[in-house]
Amino acid sequence: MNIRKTLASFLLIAGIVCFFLVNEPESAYAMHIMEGFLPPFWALFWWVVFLPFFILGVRALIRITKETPELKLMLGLAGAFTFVLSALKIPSVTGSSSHPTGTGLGAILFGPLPMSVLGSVVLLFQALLLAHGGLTTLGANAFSMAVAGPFVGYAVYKLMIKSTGRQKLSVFTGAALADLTTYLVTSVQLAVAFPAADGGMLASFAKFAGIFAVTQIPLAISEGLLTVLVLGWLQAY
Amino acid sequence: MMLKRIDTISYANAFRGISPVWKCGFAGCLFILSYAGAPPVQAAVFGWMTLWTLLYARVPGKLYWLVYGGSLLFFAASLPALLLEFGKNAGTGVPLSSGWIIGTAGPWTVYVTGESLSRTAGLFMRVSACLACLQFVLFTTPLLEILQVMKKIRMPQIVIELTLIMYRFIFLLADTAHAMRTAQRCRGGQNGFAGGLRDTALLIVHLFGRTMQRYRGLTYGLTSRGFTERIELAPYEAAPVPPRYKAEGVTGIFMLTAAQIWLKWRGFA
Amino acid sequence: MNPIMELADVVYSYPGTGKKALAGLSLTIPAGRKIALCGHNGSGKSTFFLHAVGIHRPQSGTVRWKGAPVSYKRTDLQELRRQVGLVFQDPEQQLILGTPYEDISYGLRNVGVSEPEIRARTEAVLERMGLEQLAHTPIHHLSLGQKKRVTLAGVLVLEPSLLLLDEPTAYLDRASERLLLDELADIRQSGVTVVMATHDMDLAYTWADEVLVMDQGACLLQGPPGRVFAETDTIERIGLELPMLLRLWRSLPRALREGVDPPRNADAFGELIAARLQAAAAQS
Amino acid sequence: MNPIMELADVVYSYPGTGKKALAGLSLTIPAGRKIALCGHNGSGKSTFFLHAVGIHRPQSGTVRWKGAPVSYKRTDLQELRRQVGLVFQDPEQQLILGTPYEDISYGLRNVGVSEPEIRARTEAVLERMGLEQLAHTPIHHLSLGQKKRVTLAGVLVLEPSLLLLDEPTAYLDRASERLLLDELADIRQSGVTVVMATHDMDLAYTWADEVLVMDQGACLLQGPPGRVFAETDTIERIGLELPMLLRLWRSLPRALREGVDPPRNADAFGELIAARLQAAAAQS
Repeated sequence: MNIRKTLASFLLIAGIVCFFLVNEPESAYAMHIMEGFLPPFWALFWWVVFLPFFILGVRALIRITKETPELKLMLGLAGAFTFVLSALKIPSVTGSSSHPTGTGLGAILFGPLPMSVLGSVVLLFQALLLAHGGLTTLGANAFSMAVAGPFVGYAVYKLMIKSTGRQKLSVFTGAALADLTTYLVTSVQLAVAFPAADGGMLASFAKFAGIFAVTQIPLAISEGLLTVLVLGWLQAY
Repeated sequence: MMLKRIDTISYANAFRGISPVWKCGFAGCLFILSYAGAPPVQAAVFGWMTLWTLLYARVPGKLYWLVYGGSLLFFAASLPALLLEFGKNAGTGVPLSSGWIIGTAGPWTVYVTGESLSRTAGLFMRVSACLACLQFVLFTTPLLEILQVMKKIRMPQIVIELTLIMYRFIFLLADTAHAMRTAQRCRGGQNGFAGGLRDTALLIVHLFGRTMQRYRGLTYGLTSRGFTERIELAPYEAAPVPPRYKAEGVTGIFMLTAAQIWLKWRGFA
Repeated sequence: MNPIMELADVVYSYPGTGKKALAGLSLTIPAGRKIALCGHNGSGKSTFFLHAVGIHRPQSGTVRWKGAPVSYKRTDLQELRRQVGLVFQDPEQQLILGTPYEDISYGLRNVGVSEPEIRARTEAVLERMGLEQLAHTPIHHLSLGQKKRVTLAGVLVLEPSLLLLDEPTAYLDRASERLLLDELADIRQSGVTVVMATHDMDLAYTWADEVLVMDQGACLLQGPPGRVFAETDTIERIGLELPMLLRLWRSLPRALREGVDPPRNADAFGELIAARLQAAAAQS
Repeated sequence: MNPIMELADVVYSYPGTGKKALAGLSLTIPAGRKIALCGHNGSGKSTFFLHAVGIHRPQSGTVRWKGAPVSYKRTDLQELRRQVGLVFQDPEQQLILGTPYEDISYGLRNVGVSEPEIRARTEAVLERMGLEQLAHTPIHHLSLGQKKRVTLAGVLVLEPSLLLLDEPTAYLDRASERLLLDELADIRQSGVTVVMATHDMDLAYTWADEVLVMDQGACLLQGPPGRVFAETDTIERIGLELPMLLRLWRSLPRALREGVDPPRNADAFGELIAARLQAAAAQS
């Protein structure tokens, strides 16, 4: 029985590796927690944690669009821009390529609260138009990508620019940390949901972070550099 | 582009005409069953939903399995973390009652327990069942009709409006980005790490400029059409669900629920 | 000839630019005609259109609509925009909802028409424009020609009395162009005044009752095509070209052309020459 | 007539679509000529261009460049793209840097030319195209015609031996169109093969040495303009229009046309008719 199970797992891994090789995954977004992955309690828990930010964001948007209704069009286009941004391929220091999260750039351009709404709609689109991430896990993904990432990125950026005054360095750190925070939070979400038999949540966090956050460091660096280039040119524009 | 392929199918499947509220409600019930059910029930949900999508809605199988496989990448990536346990090689505390040692590294023993194996197998079943439900919605319901469902469940108006505008423009902006990237490649760009990073940054800047240009244009365009404050959706019109599907849906959900209760009662789950 | 819209000495420059987009533009749009508006990119055609629907407000000078100066009060503007339909060059700029059916009903919903009437009028206009088949296809699946027809339908459903078209045939292939022109011919039947901004001198020459030539924010020439294109010097000085038909006509021996108006389409051209030849043969 | 590029039975469909964008396309681009590529939107013209620069790879069939099949190795592709210059229809797609000077040097920098040479070549091409005055003007301040010239300059600076132009005159006003065509004439002097995809049958008829007609991913007709446009049935079946000059010529009385090749421009048209009339007068 157990041997059959092991065999089954290995077959599954082999199958997925083959899938990887045959279909060049045009989207290595594999980084959002997939549909059905979180146990019911945690799926619900992260929805509850995410909702207050969402509601605050919606209220902020209603306030600013009441005064100038045209801003709705701007925000909608900004959201579409963010979606397309997250679908671009960027080269990584390690030679492979991946997708930017765009949360750092978005937070610096549009502010963190609007980003929590725009980011969650982007995630909804990724779930409903691409099957990246999922509906039950949308709360968890939105918390890591649309709340934690933008807020940390924005705070770091603001703090650094106040203390050092160096624009480029602040942008780089903000964007790279926004990206990294997103994946650290994802790792925490997975760790608390799947504690290790040996060492509990901490050990589990080490394992998940090893897969989802440490591998992300080169990409976070790429995204930081990219954001610096983009903002530099935008200001010159 | 995957985005366009899925979007196109969502408008061109045999279930296009069926009420989106019914489809989403149906998928919702099965989501709950996938979460609450035991592995046999989850397997049944997976098989049944796949049947609906592939056979009844006539979604191309190749695309269906491609999306399914693509989503499983996340599961595959987490397998090491789910299965492997690391224990300090003290020689005493390693609970090997139901596991195998894979190897040792320094003071660490790497092993797999039967418990984590069955947990992972269970997770695989749940993930598959849930994915089948998601894919049913994804392939059979156009996003514009999902908006009607969102309106029904009282999503704030602003979110619906933003979703609407975003959906209207993602294809346009994605095409623009793709075209710019092609032009860069034609001119020898997108070469190496530094070049790739620079060209992508240029592309983003340009795309941002184009987006803001679109914003100005759209403001004029909509103002000339009398845009005031709200962008109203057309009122929802329910299309009837063919009785044959209604019957199968309701019967199936009852049978699966009954099976789950029976399994629970017999102590299997 | 009662004018439906008149501009007198309108001056306008876009914020942040020194250059005047409109430099004392005066022109008259006679009611019930087909008017072609010719000029280069940047000659002020689009800026004029944005004044006509009250999106821009003249910095000096006046815009008159059906005899009265345009009022820029909110409700009056809403009414003006219902009566003056503007179709932009780029359909993406104007389409907002997901499908032709929804998008066409958008304008009606802004005006506050009742739902049953919205439905009836939308369906009628879809049928008239031959778009029924596409009514529920998402807009991003349509071709450019189809999108242009949807924007036109979205404006027509409001039953405007003045229709402004900015380069309606730009980027269209001939088949789509002909389809669009046929639809415009139908619209004209119902008495709507149509103004079309275009680069295509051949089109302006054969299609219009009246041609307006703009350059550098002012109107240089206005009149029937024959008279406007007779002003060869002005046309060439501002770098516009004469219609091909007219150039060919001019290349004919003078004797052949004397005493007749130049033909306005290919068939008339052939017939005219045949007639002149017979006449010449009979004389000699 | 040695071909610079040949396609044999090329089949290509975009991923996820059932329809074939190229359905067994076979054609030959003879070196050193001016070739017009005609066809509707969606007839496969742009897809062919993307094959010519190796962005798309045929699913079956072959593309040959200067006699040898195209190699899809990275370095070989870089070299192919230096020799085959593609100018897109929409300059916004192609212009990526802030000023004409920077944008034109972009391609050279990718090829790895030394900085002093980049500067010299960029300045030379700017002068040649009459863009020196605009060299450091931000691109978004340029007019469409100017932008098109910048994209052309950015491709020419690499000294390609084959130049592909996708609808170069679309939406240009006549003055800018003439400027662009004059520049193309200069380029042709230096022996570059030029292929122009266009909707404008009048342009194809007067400009090209050779006309290719594409429909539904295949090449239906290829030959000198006179011969291609003589195939009236095929041209009309696929919904293209005959050039205006030819339509007018055909509308003339048969006696007048007999025994001569149709004229290829307005002046020739006039002269021909004058000559025929004199001949007729002398006879009678």
